[in-house]
Parts: sequence; C-alpha cells; structure tokens
Amino acid sequence: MSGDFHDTVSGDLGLRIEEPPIFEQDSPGALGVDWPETEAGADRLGGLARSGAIGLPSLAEPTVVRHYTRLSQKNYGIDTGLFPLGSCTMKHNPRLNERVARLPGFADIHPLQPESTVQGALALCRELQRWLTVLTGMPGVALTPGAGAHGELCGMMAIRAALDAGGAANADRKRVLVPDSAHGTNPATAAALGFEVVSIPEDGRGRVDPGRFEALAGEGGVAAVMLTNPNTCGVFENDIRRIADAVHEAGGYFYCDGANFNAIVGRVRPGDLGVDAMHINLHKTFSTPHGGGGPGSGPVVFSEALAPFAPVPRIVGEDGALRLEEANGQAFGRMKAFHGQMGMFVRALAYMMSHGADGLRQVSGDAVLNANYLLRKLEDVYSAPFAHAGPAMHEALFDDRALKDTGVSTLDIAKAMIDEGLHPMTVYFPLVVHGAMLVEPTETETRASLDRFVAIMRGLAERAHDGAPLTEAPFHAPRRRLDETQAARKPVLRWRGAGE
Amino acid sequence: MSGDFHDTVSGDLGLRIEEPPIFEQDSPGALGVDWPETEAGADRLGGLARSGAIGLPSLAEPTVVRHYTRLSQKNYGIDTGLFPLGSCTMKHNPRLNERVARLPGFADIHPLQPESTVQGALALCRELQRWLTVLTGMPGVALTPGAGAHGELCGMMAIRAALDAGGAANADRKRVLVPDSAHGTNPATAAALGFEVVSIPEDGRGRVDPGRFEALAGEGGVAAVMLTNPNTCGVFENDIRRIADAVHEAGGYFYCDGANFNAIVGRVRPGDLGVDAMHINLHKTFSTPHGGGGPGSGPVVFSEALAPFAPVPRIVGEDGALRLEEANGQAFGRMKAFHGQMGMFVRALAYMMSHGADGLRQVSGDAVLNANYLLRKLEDVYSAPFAHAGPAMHEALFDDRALKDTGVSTLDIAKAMIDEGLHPMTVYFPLVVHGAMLVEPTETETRASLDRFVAIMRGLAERAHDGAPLTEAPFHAPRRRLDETQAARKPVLRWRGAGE
Amino acid sequence: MRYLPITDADRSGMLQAIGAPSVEALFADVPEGALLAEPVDLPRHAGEFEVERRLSRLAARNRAAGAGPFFCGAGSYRHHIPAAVDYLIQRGEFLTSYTPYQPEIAQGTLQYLFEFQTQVCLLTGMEVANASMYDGATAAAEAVTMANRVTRRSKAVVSGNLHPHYRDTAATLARFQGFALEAGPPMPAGGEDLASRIDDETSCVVVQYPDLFGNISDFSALAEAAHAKGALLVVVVTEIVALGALRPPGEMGADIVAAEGQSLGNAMGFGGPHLGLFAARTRHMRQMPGRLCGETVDADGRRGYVLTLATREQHIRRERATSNICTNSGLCSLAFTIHLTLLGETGLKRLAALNHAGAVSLADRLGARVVTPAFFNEFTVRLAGDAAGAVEQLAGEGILAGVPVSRLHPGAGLDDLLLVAVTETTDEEDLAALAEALS
Amino acid sequence: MRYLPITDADRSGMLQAIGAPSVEALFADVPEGALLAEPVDLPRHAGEFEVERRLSRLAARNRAAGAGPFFCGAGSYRHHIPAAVDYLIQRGEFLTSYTPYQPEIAQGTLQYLFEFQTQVCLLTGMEVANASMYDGATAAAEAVTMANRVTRRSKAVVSGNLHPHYRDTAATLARFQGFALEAGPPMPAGGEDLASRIDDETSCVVVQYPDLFGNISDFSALAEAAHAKGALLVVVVTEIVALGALRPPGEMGADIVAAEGQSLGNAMGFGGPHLGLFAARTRHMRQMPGRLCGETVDADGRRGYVLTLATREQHIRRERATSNICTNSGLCSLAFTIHLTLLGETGLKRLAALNHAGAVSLADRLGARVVTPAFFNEFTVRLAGDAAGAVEQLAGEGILAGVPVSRLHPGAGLDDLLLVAVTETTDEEDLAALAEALS
Ligand SMILES: Cc1ncc(COP(=O)(O)O)c(C=O)c1O
Ligand SMILES: Cc1ncc(COP(=O)(O)O)c(C=O)c1O
Repeated sequence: MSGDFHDTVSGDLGLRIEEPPIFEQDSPGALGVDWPETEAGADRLGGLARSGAIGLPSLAEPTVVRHYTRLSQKNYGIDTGLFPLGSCTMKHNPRLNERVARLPGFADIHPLQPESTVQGALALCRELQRWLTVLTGMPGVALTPGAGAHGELCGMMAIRAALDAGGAANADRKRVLVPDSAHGTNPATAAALGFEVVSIPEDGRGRVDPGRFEALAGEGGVAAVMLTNPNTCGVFENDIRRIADAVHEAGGYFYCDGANFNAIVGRVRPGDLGVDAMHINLHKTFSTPHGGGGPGSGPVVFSEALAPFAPVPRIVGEDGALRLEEANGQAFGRMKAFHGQMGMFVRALAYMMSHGADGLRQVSGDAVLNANYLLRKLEDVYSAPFAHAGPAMHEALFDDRALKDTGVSTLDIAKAMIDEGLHPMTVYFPLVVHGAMLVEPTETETRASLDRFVAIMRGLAERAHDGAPLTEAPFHAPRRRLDETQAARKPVLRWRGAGE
Repeated sequence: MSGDFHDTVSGDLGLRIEEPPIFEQDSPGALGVDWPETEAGADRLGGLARSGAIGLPSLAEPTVVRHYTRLSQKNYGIDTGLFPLGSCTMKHNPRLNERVARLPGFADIHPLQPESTVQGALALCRELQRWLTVLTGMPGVALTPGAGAHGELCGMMAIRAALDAGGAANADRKRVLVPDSAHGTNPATAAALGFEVVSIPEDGRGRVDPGRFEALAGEGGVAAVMLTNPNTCGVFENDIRRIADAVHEAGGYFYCDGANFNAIVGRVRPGDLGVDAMHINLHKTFSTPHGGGGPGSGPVVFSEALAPFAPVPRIVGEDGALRLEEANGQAFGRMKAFHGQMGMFVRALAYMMSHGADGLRQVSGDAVLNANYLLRKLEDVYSAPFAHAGPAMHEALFDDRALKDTGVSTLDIAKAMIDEGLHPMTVYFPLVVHGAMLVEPTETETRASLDRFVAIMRGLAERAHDGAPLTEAPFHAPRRRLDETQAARKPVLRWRGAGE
Repeated sequence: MRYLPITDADRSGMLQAIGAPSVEALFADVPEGALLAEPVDLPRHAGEFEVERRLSRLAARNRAAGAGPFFCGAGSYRHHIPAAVDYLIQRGEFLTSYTPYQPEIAQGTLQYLFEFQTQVCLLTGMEVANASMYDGATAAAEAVTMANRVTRRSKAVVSGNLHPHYRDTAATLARFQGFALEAGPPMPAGGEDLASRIDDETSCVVVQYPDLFGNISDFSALAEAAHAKGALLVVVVTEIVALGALRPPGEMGADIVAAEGQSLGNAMGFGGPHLGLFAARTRHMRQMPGRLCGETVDADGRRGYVLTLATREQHIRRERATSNICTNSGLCSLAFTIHLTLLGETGLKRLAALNHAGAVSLADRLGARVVTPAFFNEFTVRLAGDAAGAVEQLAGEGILAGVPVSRLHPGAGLDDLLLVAVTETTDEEDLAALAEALS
Repeated sequence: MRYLPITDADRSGMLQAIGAPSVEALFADVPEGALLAEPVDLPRHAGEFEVERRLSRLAARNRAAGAGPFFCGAGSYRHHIPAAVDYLIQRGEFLTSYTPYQPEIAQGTLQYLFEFQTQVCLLTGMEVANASMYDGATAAAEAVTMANRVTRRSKAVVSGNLHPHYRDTAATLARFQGFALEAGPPMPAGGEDLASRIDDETSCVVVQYPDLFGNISDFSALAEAAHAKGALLVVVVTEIVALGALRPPGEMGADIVAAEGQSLGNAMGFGGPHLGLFAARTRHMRQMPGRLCGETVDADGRRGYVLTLATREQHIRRERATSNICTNSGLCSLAFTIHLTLLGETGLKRLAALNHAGAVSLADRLGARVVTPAFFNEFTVRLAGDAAGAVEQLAGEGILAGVPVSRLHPGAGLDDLLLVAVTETTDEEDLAALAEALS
C-alpha cells in the first residue's frame, strides 16, 4: 500500500477518470451501430473493393458514450465558467440556437435541392444579410466564408478584383498596410494573395498614428489597409476616419477585421467610418458556438465600391422566388463548395432576433463596461500599457511588467488561473505588448463573476510577489503542464499502438 | 500566502468548481426568460391576486446554464462509469430513446385530447403491452403505475379486489408472506393496504425454504406471497413452483416483485412459474433513465385470474379505433391522474425494438454472466455468503465478513470506491446479510470494465488489510463524507438565507 | 447488438474463467421446462434508423398540440419550455444517475433537490416540501393518508370540484386502506359548502385551487373551520403556474399542498411522466411521504446535501413507513427547478399574468357563456349542445377546443360544459379561431 | 433581456466604481457623429417562444429530405446520424470550448482530435492528417497550394470530373495567388487521360474518387506518372463513406488526400458547416495547412495531447504561414469521430456495403440509362430530356430525384444527365418510386 492516501489503486481520483484513446479499447466483434449485413451479390466497384482491414477499433455504444462523456469532462467551456479569452468573444451560447438549427427544414436539406424547395432557407439567408447590412451600414454581404480568416481572404480578393478592374495601372498595387498588433491571419491572408505586408508600428497609445499612416500610405503602391477596430490592444482607433481617408486617397481600400465587432454592435456602423470590407465572426459577436475550434462563419460586408465583386453563389430574386446565382461576370470567384455555414446562419439569426436592436446595443455597452471595470479593478496590480490612452473597448489589456521581479511570467499566471477554476485570458497577444494578457469578459458575465475574477487575479498577483510556486501550476487540472517541445521535436500525430 | 500550494485563492480546484445555491446568486432585475409585461387591465382573479414577493431569485440564462452544468459535474452517472448498484439495473440509457420520446407526436399531446387524435399513442401503448405480455407469458397489463412501488400497490390492490370478489369469507385473508430479504417497498406496500406482513426467513441458501413456506402458508388467512425472483440475494428461487402452488393452494395469490427481471428477460416467463401479478420497472430492465431518482414506470402484468381487476384507464378497441376505458365494473380503481408514464413507454419500446427477441435474450445472458464473473473473481477476498448455493443471477452478493479484523466496513469500501472512479454497489441490502454488498454490473459493461472493477476491489481489500485509512474515504470526490446525523437532527430542508 | 459490448470471445473467455460450460448453465436453478430454448415470438433486433422510423410513424398518427389552436387543460397544460431546460436535464450526469444515496458523488442532484424544495415552499407558501411524488393525483392521495396519520382519523371530506381522477385515485386508496372519502357533487360555478360537512371524525378537507372548472376561491374560512374541528386543509393545485398570480395556499391556512408541477419544465406527454409536488407544515414533517433533501456539512466542514429523515421511508422503516414510494419524479423536478430558476420572480409573475390575460381575453369574447366567475387560465363554457361532440368536430377542423366536462364527469348532466385553458403558447389567432368556432 | 445578466443596479455601481458618468462615455474615442444615439432600425428583442415560432415557419417553407424519396448527392450526402452523436457534441464542455490553446483544460478536445487524425489516416491510407479544414473544397484548394510549396512549382492539372465547385474554389485561389490551374472538360463516363498533361512545371494532378459522375478508377498509374515528373497526386473525396468499401487513395500513391467528411456525423444542412479532411505524407508534414494535434507528456510524465508544429500557422508564422486558416471545423470533426467510432471496422464496412447495394439495386432497375460503369453510391443517369426540368417536376410530386448535371456544368451540353445518390436512408420504396418516376 502506498503511504500517500491521496493515491488510489486505479490512479483515478473520484470524478477525475483517466480515459485511453479508442484504439486502446478495441473489442473486435463489438458493434456501436446495427446496420445489417448486405446479402452477397455482384458489386459494381470495378475491381476497386478495399481488401483487408481498415484498422478502426470496435466499441459498443455504451463504451463510446462513456468515452466521449469522459473526454468532455476534461474540457473547460463557457458553460463551465468565465472564459475571458481576448479577441475571441467567448460569450454565452444559447441552447435555443442549437434547437432551431436542428429543425429538419434547416438541417435536413441539401444544398443542391431545387430552389423551389428551399425558399425558407434562402429567405433566412436574406434576413441575415438584412441584419448585417443594417448593423454595419454596408450594402453588400457575402455569406459564404467559413470563418474569420476565410472572410479576410474573401474581402482581400474582392479588393484585388476591384483594383484589377480599375485598370492595369493597379497591377502594381501590392502593399497592404497592417499594424504590428494585428492578428496573425491578417498578414497571412495578405501574403497568401500575393500582397506585400507593410507593418505599421504601434504608436504608444495602442493605436495607429495617423500621421505615420499617411506617410506610409503616401509611399505608393497601396492596395489596402487591414485594420482591426476596436483593435487588438483593446482600444478604439479614434483616427479611423483619417486613416480611411488616407488609404482611399492613396487609391487603396480599407479592410476592417471585424473580430471585435462585439464592442460596437448596435452603436457604431463601420460603414460610417469609411470601411470597404469587413468580416464578421458569427462565432464571436453573434454567439455561434466555438465548438472547440470551429465551425465558425465569416460573412463579409462590402461597401458600394466592393459589393459588385462579391463571390458566388449569391442570393437574388424576390421573396418566394429567391434564387442562387452561381455565376456572375464581376464576382471574383467562389470560396467554398456550397452557400456557406447555414447552420451558423440559423443560430446567428436566432441570436439577433432574440436581442433585437435594443438588446444588441446593450450587448456592446455591457461588454465595454465589463472590460473597463476589470481594467480599473486590476490596473494597480497588473500593469496596463494603454490604460492611460482612453477607455478600453470590450477587452482589458495587461502586460507582465508588474511581475518583473517575481520570476512569474504571463504564462504562469495563466496556468495558475486554471487551478482557480478560471479559463486563462489570451496571452502573448497582441505581440506589440510584452507578456500581453488580453482579457475579454464579454457581456454575458454577472458582476459577481467579474468580482470573483478580480479577487482571484489580485490574489494571484499577491502570491506571485510572495514567491508561490506559480511556475509549476497547474496542479489541479486533468493534466500538469504539457511538454510542447517534445511534441514538436518528435511529432506523434496519430495513434500507433498501445503502451508507448 | 498559504504554505500549501495545493490551496487556491478561490478555493476551487481546476475543473472542480464550487457552486452556491441559486438563492445566493439572486440579482434582482436579471431575467432568464423574456416574457413581455402584460398591459394593465382588469383581472378576473376574484380578489385573490398574490400580493408581495414570492421570493424567487432572479438570474439570467447564462448564469442558470452554468449553475446546472456545474451541479451536473458533481454527479456520477452511468455515462461516467460502472454503476454496479445491485437491484437497480443501472444499464446504458440509449440516446435514441431520448430522441424518440421527444417527437412532438408523443411529447406534445394532451392526455384528454379526443381519442381520434391520439391513435398512434394508444397503438404504442398496445404495442408495449404486447411485448410485455409475450415476455412474461401473462395476459393482462396495467400500464398506469408510476414506478415499481406503485406497481406493487397496483398488483396488491388487484389481489385484494380479487379476494373480495371471491366472497365474504376472504375478508379475513390479510396475511402477506414476505421474505426478510425483500425490498422495503414490499412490506411497506402490503402494510399500506391493510395487509399483515408475515416474514419468511432466509434459508441459508439465500432463498425461501419451500417446506417452511408451506407451513407458513398453511396457517390460514393467506392473501398473497410477495416474492422477488431472481431474489435480492442474487439467486433464483429454484422452488418457485412449489411456492406458487402452496400459496394458490392456500387460496392466496402470488405477487412477484419484478425488479430483477433483467436476469431472466427473454429466457424465463414468470407466467410459466405460477405468478399472478408482477410489476416491471421499465427504468431497470428496459433502460428508461433513472434520472437521479425518477421518473420511472411500473407496468404490472397479470394472470388470467387477476386481469379483470386491473385499474382504469384501460386501452380497448381495435387499431385505428382504440379507446380509453375510464370506468369498468371489475376494475379495482384508478392509480394516477392519467394513463401512465407515456414518455417512458416510448423509451422502453424503443429499447425493446432495438434489442428484439434475440437481443433481450442476450441481455439476460450477459447480465448473469457478468455477475457470475465478478462473483468468482472476488469471492476469495470478499466473502460471498451464497456463492456455494448455485450460480448467481445478475447480481453478485458479498458481505463484510472478510473485512472483519480490518476496522474497515462495507461503507468504507463503498466510499473508497468513490475515490477510485467507481460508483459503489448497493450496500447493507438485503438486510439478511450483514454488511451486504450487492453488485450488479449489468450487461452493458465491457469485460475490460469488469476486469478493472476486479482489480480495484482486490486492491481495496488489500489496502483494508494493510491498514490504509479507508475509513476516511472519499478524499477525491466533490465532498468528503457528509454528516448525516446532523442533517437528521436539525433538519434544514430549504434555503433560509446566505452564509449559514 | 449495439448496446451489448460482450463479444463472443469475451463470453467464452469469461465462461472459462468461471468454469461454466455455457451461459445456459448459469440458469440451472430455473425449474425444469421454464427455461426457454429459443427467443420468444417477437421481432428480432433493429437498428436505430429502423426503430426511429417506425416510432416516428406512430408519432405521426397523433395530432400534436403545436399543430394548431389548442385549449386543453384539466390537469395537464401546454407551456413553453426553454431550450436550456431540455439540454440540461439530458446531461448524462443528471439523466443517468441514481437516487442520491451516495451523496459525495451526487451533490448535483442533491443541491437541485434542495433548491426544488425551497422553490416549492415559496410558491405554495408552505414550510417544507418533499423531493416529489409521481404526479398531482398520487400526491393528493398521499396527502389524505398523511392527514389520517396526523389526525389519527379516517374520514376525508372532498370537494366535488376536485379533479375526478384525483378523487378516484384517493378513493381507490381509501377503499383498500379502509378510510372514508366523502366527495360532493360537482358545482361548476363554485359556491360549495364544505365547512358544514366537517365533523370530529374528519381528518381533512380536500379542495382544488383553481378547481376543476377553473374557479378560484379563498379557503381561509374553510381552513379555520377545519382547524376548529381538528381537521387539516389539503389544497390541491393542478396548474402550478397559477401560483405566480394567486395568493398561495399557505397564506390561506393550508396544512398540506398537493400539486401537479408538470406546467413548469415538463411536456404534457400524453399525461406522464408528470411531477407531484408535496408541501406541508414543519410540525408535520415527520409524517410526510417521500424523500427529503437536507443541508449538512462534510468531514472538512464544507456545506453539502444529503437525503435525510429516511426513517420515514420504506427502505428503512419498511411496513411502518409513511409511504411505499421509492422512485419518484427526479428528473421532472430538475426540469421544474431549472425552468423556475430561469423564470425567477419577475418571469414567473409575467408568465402567470400572460396566461391570465389570454384567458380573460377569450372569456371576454365568449361573454355570458362563461360559467366561471373568477379564474386563472382556465374556465368553463356552456355550449348550446353536447361539448364532446363539438370538440370532436372541431378536432376534425384542426382545433383542439378543450376538455368536455363529460369526459371527466360522464353522466353527471354536465354534457354541455367545456373546459378551456389558455396559456402563453396560445396566440391571438388561436383565440379568435376558438371564439369564432364556438359562436 | 435573458442573455444579459448586468442589471441597471450593476451598471450604475460599476460606472461609479470606474468613475465613468455613463456607458456612452466609454465610447468617447468613437469619432464625432459615428456613435448612434438610438437603436438601429431592426426589430426589438423577442422571447424564445417567439423566435422559435418565426424560425420554425421559415423552416417549414423548405422541403426536408426526410419527407420523401431523396437522391441528392454531388458533395453532400444524407446519412443516418446516431442519436448519441448529437447528444455528445452538444455537451457544453465540447460545444462552448475554444481552440485548445490551454491544453491542461482541453484534453477532451485534444484527445478527440488525436483520434480524429488517426481515423482520417486509416480511412485514406495516408500517414498524417490535420485537425480539419472548412470543407472539402477549401481542403482541395489548400492541397494545391501545398503541392505548389512542396514542389516549388505553380501549375495544377485538374481532372474535368472534379466537382466544379471544388475546381472553382481552387481556381479562385489560383487567380489571386498567381498559379496556373488547368482543368479538363467533364467526361461523364470517365476515361480521362491526365497523365499526358503532366509536365515538368506541374506541381500536382488533382483527381476525384469517386468522381463527380460517380466513376471510380484506379489512380496508381497516374500517381506513378506524376511522381516520375516530380509532381504530386492530390485525390479528392467528396463521399467519405466510399472509403469503407474502396481501396484507399493512400494505397494508390496519393500524396495528399483532400476530402469532405460531412457524411459521417454531420447533417447536410444546406451545405454547411461541412468538414474538410486533409491527409498527407509524413515527409510533407511541415508544409501542411491547419492545426495538428500531437501526443506528449505532462510534468508528471502522464500522456497528454497538445496542438503542435504551430510554426506552420498564422498565429506564429504570420505572413510566412502555410495557410491563413484559424477557426476550422472542430465540432464537425468531433461528430465525425464519434460516428466513426460507433461504426467501427465492421459498422463502416456494412454501412458502405449497404450504400453500394442500394445504388446497385437502383442501377439495375435503370439499366442502360446508367452512364457510370463502376460506382459506389452515386451514378449518372441519362434521361430522355432535360434533367433539371425532370427534377423540378418530380419535386412537385414529392421526390427529390437527384442533382441535374446542368446545375453544376451549365451550358456544357450535359443537360440530360442526372446524378443520383443512394444511401442507407433510402429504402426499397424510395428506389421503386424513383425507378418508376424515371421510366
Ligand atoms: C482579431 C482576429 N482576427 C481574425 C481572426 C480569425 O478568425 P477565425 O478564427 O474565425 O478565422 C481572429 C480569431 O481569433 C481574431 O481574433
Ligand atoms: C427489489 C425492488 N423492489 C422494488 C423496488 C421499487 O421500485 P421503484 O423504485 O421503481 O418504486 C426496487 C427499487 O429499487 C427494488 O430494488
């Protein structure tokens, strides 16, 4: 017997139960579904029938349900607690939306059914477009992109197409100005389309310096600026109109990364600020669930100038006789096999209808209030680089200067938060801030939850200064810190056999 | 800072998060649903409008979802792991059954709709009756009882009614013979109906001694025997036919507690053994979920002799013109507001159809095999009082004799199992065995799961002998042992205010 | 078969391990001839798709309430259930757990039961509530037997306006337990004199609030009359949403409240599973049936919950138990609790107000044909002819117009009466359709 | 509003705490005039019942596939999804979690991704698979750009029998990335000669298996031809269930497999969200797009999983990333994994066999009108007249007869061709109905 009574025979600890991969639970002969065997008959597979085993394990349904239940229990979700992941808008995901997305009239229809049999689906897409149009003040909407980054591709392709349509002289327009603080998808998108990424340094206020921007734009060859607003430093680009004017003057377009639209929805229309294209992460602002990494949906709204270049398919015609336009001379092309993330459209529209114009306004107000509340309640213990530069928007940005002499890093704080029953905030992003901690509480937290967060964060700061072993945290999660170096050095990307 | 780094600021531990009652999360003004305010108008409440506050707390939906999610995370279910609760048949609960029970054609219909509008529902009830009839070999089925104990009431009322119908001489028949090993509901039911409970002692083989029984039955005034078979000692009453004959000879009826029907379903028909009435816990044998204590469903099958006395409502007529008979001269009465646990009927029928006659036979075979396997694998370390008396049925019964000198009790083993990621077996039942441990693995466990159980149980026995502090277990559950004495001495049965 | 994980290989290995020649050999104790050699005469196993298809076809042969205007009540009500409720109750940790006899790993169930008991107390105005009964009717029957125990008397005086199925459920128990149950005739417009029927033998008076016909009355005087004779007042509620708008029975002197809780969180489901609520006074706590959840502390001093006062129950007290109930309506009480938590103080009041406003609106349209002077969301209408016939005919036209009184009181000369219920799911068009259909 | 927990009292307390006069004051950085004083011109908030009712009405205006005989395929397939799948993916711990960047509390997501990657490898016969892409079309487009990177060439040779939407998705990227994409004309009965079109500039050949018209062909020789010229073979699969019956692309020499995984675990949902599968050879691992989950150990030496090789990705590598993808199809991959785990070796093979048997049965009835010599569960039928017209007409009769080729290849002179798909959800009656309707 082990001397430590915390130890168990099984290695499991109460409701914390270890669960090996399905491949280690293979029980040949077990079935998890009951499809009948087919009567032997001549096949018409042209000699290409699979021979031999695929190698899939066999498990009965009870084993499978238990397996994935147990896996789920090793996860933290919004339903578990505060999930203040900056730039990700981890807000409440209403169950109503799951229910309506599963209505057979939405879930059990085929993308290529006759249009006459899907008028309700097309009308739903139209209605979603209407809400997005009114909320952004921008007339065009492309629904197809699969997520935010895909929306960026869509927007930047439209810009390229518009430039190309503007004449051969535009062929040289390859420069895309991107702030250093931008999300990685922005430069990756621009580069993927053959643009040259020109970085705009942060101005000390967490923003783009308009003078500096005008200078950069003036250097010629500008295709576009890609700007996130509210930006990833958690503040509003107050010179956004000057920036828009400058890029337009330079002959380029203004792409806005709409990841942070939650801070302004119902209060500010990007169309009023000179934006030409912006993706909207329905999985952020409009609460379609993140699902452990996806699926998302990234519709793009367009200005008059860019709308003609939107990709196919497009929804055209009148209610009751709506059609999908699959080819259009000006359209820059196609993004995806079908018409977009319909399941997410249903959820997002249900979310919008539930809130209404009044509720959406409250969304942004409360999201911003909550972030400012956290900023003010914590700025004395965690350094806040831009706290001086005006109110925060829906995120509170801290850095690790205040922890300097403790030996405790941003990462350690994040891991210690895990022990406290919190999900960590976004860390080390934006890159312009050393040891960044980007906290986005969202509007769906109670004040009590925010106060609890404050108390924990203050307590952790104190412990950091007191020399607590936060560098070893977490202690209480399903796993201690994982060895990412080993994972990358000798990648094991699939199961190979038991007992490695 | 606390010296113990296992300690956290919040008191929460990773994914183990404390969650106060809703009443301590009251946030006046918060809404969890959006019903509009009604326009003021004259009410017709006759002056009985409620004045003042009800006292319900106000929480928004995100808070509520998180609250009940967290509560669920403090629970152990079949989906979590092995749940070997003897006499309870904690088998896999298929999700298909949840899905079909929610079809609007079943869930969204009213018990008093015109019969012409519920022909499918009535046909489903009929179909369930057919399955139960064929499986039990008994011609009558009363569907209304709400659970097993309610079924007992139903069966015993039918017996009383039949006796009464048999003439005034039967008025004195008040004795109901009940083995000591019976579940508490058996004597409670008999007593509730004015019967006198006569106990039948266990015979050393975990069974009723037929000679002894005949003697008891011969003493006159016998109304019925209530026998569980397979019985709660986990064995089959091999003299069941003699017992049936004896009670019939004595002018009484044979009530069988069908809680353990899972051991014989598809293989043995109680009707072939002389049973006159038996309840079937759909929430055991036919896998409708236990739901943390209910709802269940306890249909009763009847022999020819008792069938006429079944309660109303009854389903009569032909398919397509089925009717509910709400009054019948011979019926002993009514059990419940409406026609029974329809939601459970749908689930149970889905379960039966899924298994079919072949699958149900496999159910009992595997359930019995699994129990015998555990019995043989553990009988050397846990004493098994009836292991000598023939094969076990679907339960393996142990007692605490083998732990005698360790200071560790059955309860301690149960609590130590919690630490190991297992749910404990049924403990201290049946009462005829000191420190009983009644283990029912069910047929939906894998062999690997059984082997893991064996390894843990053997390990715990070893630790008990090695002096491990099992008397203090559990250490790793959401709570340590709870003070039941305090709970009963000063009952606090409702929330009264924060921070007691 | 997809639910059965033991493979042929497992089976033979395990048989070998235990030294048994076959699975059949394990059934050696079954008497000669009773062990079936072959599967019974029922269909063979079927895949999920097939089972779902067959059951969906049966479901399609029923007219779902959501398919058109719907006005049935009389003990089962159609309310909107928030999507979060149905998600949460399906979480395996709730759905697939057992009665919380091992409290260390059942705090989830226990805490919601504690919340549930508190909510039931608040709604009913009572002091203590149990963790549920099968349904309102069985709760009412248990209330009567509890009153018998408390008073050591054996005669219950029952209102003629109690739901007849409730009355019959109690009467059935009365027949076998040997107590008297005196029920008056139905009085659709109310005005029953129950006080005069109470005597020194009376254990309780049982009334319904709102009653079968929708009437609501103040029972304070009745309570006093009962108490004066040493009897208890049992108040039955079949539409619990009513208590969001009405004075709670506890304020009127009720000693026991037995209610149907289906309206919150639970579908009508053709009548079951429903949810019996049971609340009483602290002084009678130890005579209550059913489970009780109580607060306590664990070995580390942390607050926690357990089932308590189990010495009342069958598994401890056996033939001396207060009731034989074991399995109750656990998951239905969870649904109730979550729904009511979502509603909260304001939500419940608004919901009740909406229900009442809808009913008033319908009553206004129907004018003098409404028999019930004061009501919550259900009332009685007098038709020109046979109500059952009218309902059947309207069903053919897609309107489920309500419950004819003759369905519950056949042969009582009330065949022209129709019970109509209005909830928040009834819209303006529905109201117009029924008013039109009945005119 | 039910989703917004901050009350008026909270708001004023918090404003006071931070010293701000109003919420509006926090928007001080918004330029003059751009801050709206009033809510925008859209409806006000609505309760759950109302929203559900409105959306249900929209849903009712679509013809669900389950409502009658159904034969559409062409990249999206109707398969039965076990109920357990939908329950499990809705568990909040999966549904409401983020990309597993904090692995200590995301082992659930990470482990299923590891299982998913392994399953995709097994099905496709490839060595390494990523954690998903948006859909099959974007996976195929990424496969081409990956081939360009690997070979440092910029011309893709594309089969004319590749789904035209896939082709267009890749062509759109080609246009903006400036590489060549040479697609041949459609050849409904197969027999395309692609090998001859490969030259020293070719980065890859892209083929579909089964192809748009349902043809299945052995690409081993094509793989050799490509490899001989230093080009890669990209195999696209739009019906992943086919790989339960067919030789896997990995055995034929494929270098990259880009597939649509919707068929397992995911509804058709009008075309999205779907699930892009992406598998390749280990030697090209570091050129793959998207997330990869890898096994490692924690500080206590226990096995665990993390996202790895992130230096390929946009959040680390930024403009030098292998792809800009961030959010992928996480939950769809969970559904896929659970469904495939339930199926297992035997279940998948039986499922595939059932699909094929159904298609063969239909083809037998249609006889010589079937254009496709060898197929899995979908094939091409030549009608007497315009297929689109026939489909429209049959839709009116309640039969969704398939996808007319003209919908995908308009103006290509293939207007008399119809693609019909048969799955395990198609029953004998459905087959008879279509055969009859087309005769
Ligand atoms: C600022 C910003 N831009 C773009 C993206 C990319 O969006 P998606 O993940 O939906 O592709 C993100 C996502 O985290 C983001 O935070
Ligand atoms: C042997 C036995 N009889 C009767 C019952 C009572 O059944 P129910 O809980 O369904 O009322 C049980 C339940 O545990 C039991 O095990």
